Amino acid sequence: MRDVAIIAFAQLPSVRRDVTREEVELVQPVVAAALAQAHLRREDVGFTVSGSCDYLLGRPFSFVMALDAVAPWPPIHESHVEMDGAWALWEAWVRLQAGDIDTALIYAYGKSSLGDLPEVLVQQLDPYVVAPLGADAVGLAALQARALIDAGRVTERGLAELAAARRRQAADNPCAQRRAPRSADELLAEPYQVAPLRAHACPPISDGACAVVLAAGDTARRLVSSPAWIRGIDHRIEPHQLGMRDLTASPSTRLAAERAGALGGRFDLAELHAPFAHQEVILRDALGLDDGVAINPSGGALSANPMMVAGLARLGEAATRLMTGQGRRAVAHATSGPCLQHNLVCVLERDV
Amino acid sequence: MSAPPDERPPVTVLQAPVRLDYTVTAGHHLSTYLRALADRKIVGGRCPECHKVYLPARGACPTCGVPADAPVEVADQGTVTTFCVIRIPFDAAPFPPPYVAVAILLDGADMPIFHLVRGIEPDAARMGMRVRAVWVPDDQLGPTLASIRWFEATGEPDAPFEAIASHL
Amino acid sequence: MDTDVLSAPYVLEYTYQRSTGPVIGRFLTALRDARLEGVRTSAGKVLVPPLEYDPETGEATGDPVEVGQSGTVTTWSWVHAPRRFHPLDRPFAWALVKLDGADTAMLHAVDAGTPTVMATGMRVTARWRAERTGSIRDLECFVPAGGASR
Amino acid sequence: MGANRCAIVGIGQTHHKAKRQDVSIAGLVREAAARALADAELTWKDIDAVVIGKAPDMFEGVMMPELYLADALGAVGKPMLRVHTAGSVGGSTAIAAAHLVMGGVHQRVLTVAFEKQSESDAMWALSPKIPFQPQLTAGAGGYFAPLVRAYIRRSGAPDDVGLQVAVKDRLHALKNPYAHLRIKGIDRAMVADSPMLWDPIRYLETCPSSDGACAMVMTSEAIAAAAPRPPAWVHGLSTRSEPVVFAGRDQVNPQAGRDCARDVYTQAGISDPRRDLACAELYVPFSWFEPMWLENLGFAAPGEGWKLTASGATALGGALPINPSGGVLSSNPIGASGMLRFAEAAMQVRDQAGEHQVDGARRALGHAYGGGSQFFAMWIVGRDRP
Repeated sequence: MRDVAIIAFAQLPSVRRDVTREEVELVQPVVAAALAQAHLRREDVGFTVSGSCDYLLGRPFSFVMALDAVAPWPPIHESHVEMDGAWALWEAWVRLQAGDIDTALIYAYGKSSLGDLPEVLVQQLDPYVVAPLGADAVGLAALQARALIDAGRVTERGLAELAAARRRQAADNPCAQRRAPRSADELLAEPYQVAPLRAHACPPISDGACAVVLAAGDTARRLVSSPAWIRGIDHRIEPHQLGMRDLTASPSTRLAAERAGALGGRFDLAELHAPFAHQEVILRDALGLDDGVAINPSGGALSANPMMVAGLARLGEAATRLMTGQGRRAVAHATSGPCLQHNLVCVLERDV
Repeated sequence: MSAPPDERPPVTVLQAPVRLDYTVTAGHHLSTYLRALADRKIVGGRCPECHKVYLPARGACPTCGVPADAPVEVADQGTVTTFCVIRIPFDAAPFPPPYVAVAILLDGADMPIFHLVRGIEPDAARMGMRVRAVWVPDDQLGPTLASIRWFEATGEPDAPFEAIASHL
Repeated sequence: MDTDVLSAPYVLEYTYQRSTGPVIGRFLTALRDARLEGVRTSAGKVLVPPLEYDPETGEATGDPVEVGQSGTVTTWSWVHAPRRFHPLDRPFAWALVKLDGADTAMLHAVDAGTPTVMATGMRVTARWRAERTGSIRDLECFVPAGGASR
Repeated sequence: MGANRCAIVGIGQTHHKAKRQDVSIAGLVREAAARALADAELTWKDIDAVVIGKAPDMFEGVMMPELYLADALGAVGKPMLRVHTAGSVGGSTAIAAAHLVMGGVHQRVLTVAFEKQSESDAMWALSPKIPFQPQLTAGAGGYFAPLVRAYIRRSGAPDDVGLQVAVKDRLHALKNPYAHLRIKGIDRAMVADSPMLWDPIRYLETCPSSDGACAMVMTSEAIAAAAPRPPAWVHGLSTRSEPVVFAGRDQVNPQAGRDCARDVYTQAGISDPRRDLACAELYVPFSWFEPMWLENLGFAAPGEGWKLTASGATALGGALPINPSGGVLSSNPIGASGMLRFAEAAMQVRDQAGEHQVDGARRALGHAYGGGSQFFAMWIVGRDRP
């Protein structure tokens, strides 16, 4: 495989509701900032690809107007996935493997505040026998949390302690949304959203955007001093119906990790896209991460969860930490679908 | 507990009602444009790099990538660049067909807006036709493009094709 | 909130006409008859609800299999404040229920009154609507076996 | 182009109809995918990755349907990607899949594109009433009719060229058993007498609304060596996008289309597309777009596209058959329409097109566009290994 690296990452601070900015205005500043970090002019980008979802905004073709943020003139080589931006990054990484272009720009945006996100996410489910039940994402995640508790792998207090730790880490991340420190005891005093999940074990609803620049080989070395090299990247999907899966495990994460070369190695840090606290436990186990790995130093998706952005942001957060010398090797993960149906794993490394 | 089998034909179609409630926001630039319409003004934004005037102002100039939002008021009259006569009934249609939907390059703007022309026979619509806005009465003005009821012919001579050729 | 910014409600509303295909159609027809059916895969597993294609092999699934009206809760969650589109308008449980004779679990609601009644491994049984149209909601919910039925 | 060659070894499509009420969404995509696998003589287990495309999710009311369709496409345990680039998506999806092979990432890739428009109503799904967004047009026709008028004005074309395309593509469709519209006795008078919808576009000059799917299996050169039938080889492929509106934008002859065509011609070593290509499948949803795209793609000089159409050269049997399958005017499952163009081009060079085969076709162009004539995806496929 050709050497490809993340060389820039920019994101907006996630907020519960951003009313002043339309999609294009969410994207324009992060694209401008990422290109500036990469020392690239927009006309020098070889391939552009974005991730977003019409249903968050309730209208078709929402990605069309957002494209203005990259000023695609003269016309650009471009694609769009109706997925989290992490999969847009995968498409870009694949595109760079062909060898004829050296740089790619990836951006993602999500404005969950316009609709009622739990209701919107019902539309993701099997349209014949599940969506008509109105099974919302928190209710389904709570089934998974219960299964994990029943299996003795986590407790409600454990989830609160995990959430409290993420808040402490998020305090250092100006883009995180939940930054106020809370003790586990305070968090345990919250009422249930859907038992056994309290608010702290569920993600916030966020508006946000982020952008990443990839570059290959010598181009990456020329543009920035410490590229975060993608040593492996892979993703795998599982059956859709929850009743056909072992909800306490993530075999697709495990398989993607194996293909990406993430099993058995040493990592300094991990950015795991675990919107629900218990999912972090499942992912940590699937990836075989031990206590020596700093998990979600950014605060993770429990601290900010802009839909279609949060997965790409995990890759960007991990890369940024390597590029700024906070570690040499990282694993980043993104998820899609109910209860971790579809998982992407990326191994990042900086030159010593 | 089982009921006796049904005499109805087997199920082949599932009615699946969906209702999602959103609160749509217009964003800063679109809101500014719409609020100006309530004052019978058409206000766009100029790009600091290419100097083109967009209606409404843009968070990103589509060709330059920087905000195109230096406020500029443009005229409420302009030139029809192209049009189509809609002869098909349509749920969101403002009038029974036929009616004329036009792209209008307002004087002072660099990209057309879409609206309707009334007061002419559909067959009399022309590219290059000069038109002006017909505003609703003061008490019906609001932050919406509907503050302009439609456009009507000014009676001026048509603009030459060259004037609109680069806006098609 | 920026008061300069206009906002307005917007409702995205539509009734989709979903052609079901033979496998899902047969399941919905059985529900209308207050029966629960699954399908058998080539490996002999019974999938409930039925899938047209076996996730394990990608192959088309086989014959329909009627399964029991009762089953075992494999996991559950408790909804304190039902939403407008939920199956029940009072607090209830979401549960994955492995019906007797099935190899996979089905998602539905359990009308248990209080979460203290709920437990993984508990037995539940189907409660049907009187008016049935051929929908997963013809099965109103499950109830704890031997009690709590209205 | 990539370091690795990409071969199309399996092609499948559904019978396209206004309402495929006999199948679920899964059943529809499955039908095309199973045919593509059968053509390649491969099984679900042989596939390494799945790339799926479709237009807006609101057509079917299923958000991110790849999640629900993973089971039906044998994708469990595999990578799955969902592409959406408006009307060009079928082409963009095939290109994303081809890059998986060309980048050496996977060896056997299944790509599928679909739309099941009968689940809802295209007019509703494309033009919901959204606050602050003016609704003065009526669906896609209301958007594109002014562009057609501008083309007629600019080129001086006689106003019956659109009729000619509408008849020609429907005559081609009569040779294609999968086509949705197969209008017996179609002729110029029938089109001319059909209702004017979005003047100057008549009813029979527009595409239908269809349920349908298309699928292809693409493999590396090593795998293609064992393929049961001759593959189509990718000789060139690319995309170009430009903004939907900007001051001075030429929407009739968009630069993105011209640039994309130039890119694929360069990759394929083509200097004169009219001479070097046996036929082309162009995304023509309204009849007048044939002459418009002939100019945009360099088959004719600006202002001359209608002359090529009027000469009869673009009919089967002519010098440059355009849309031998019957095109989008005869079948339009929106999300699949672009992939159908790509697949038909591949069928032609595989000598697989049956009654609508162009004799001896060695190289063909597949073309798709979307949005406000702003997203373009194209490939050139050939009988010979590049």
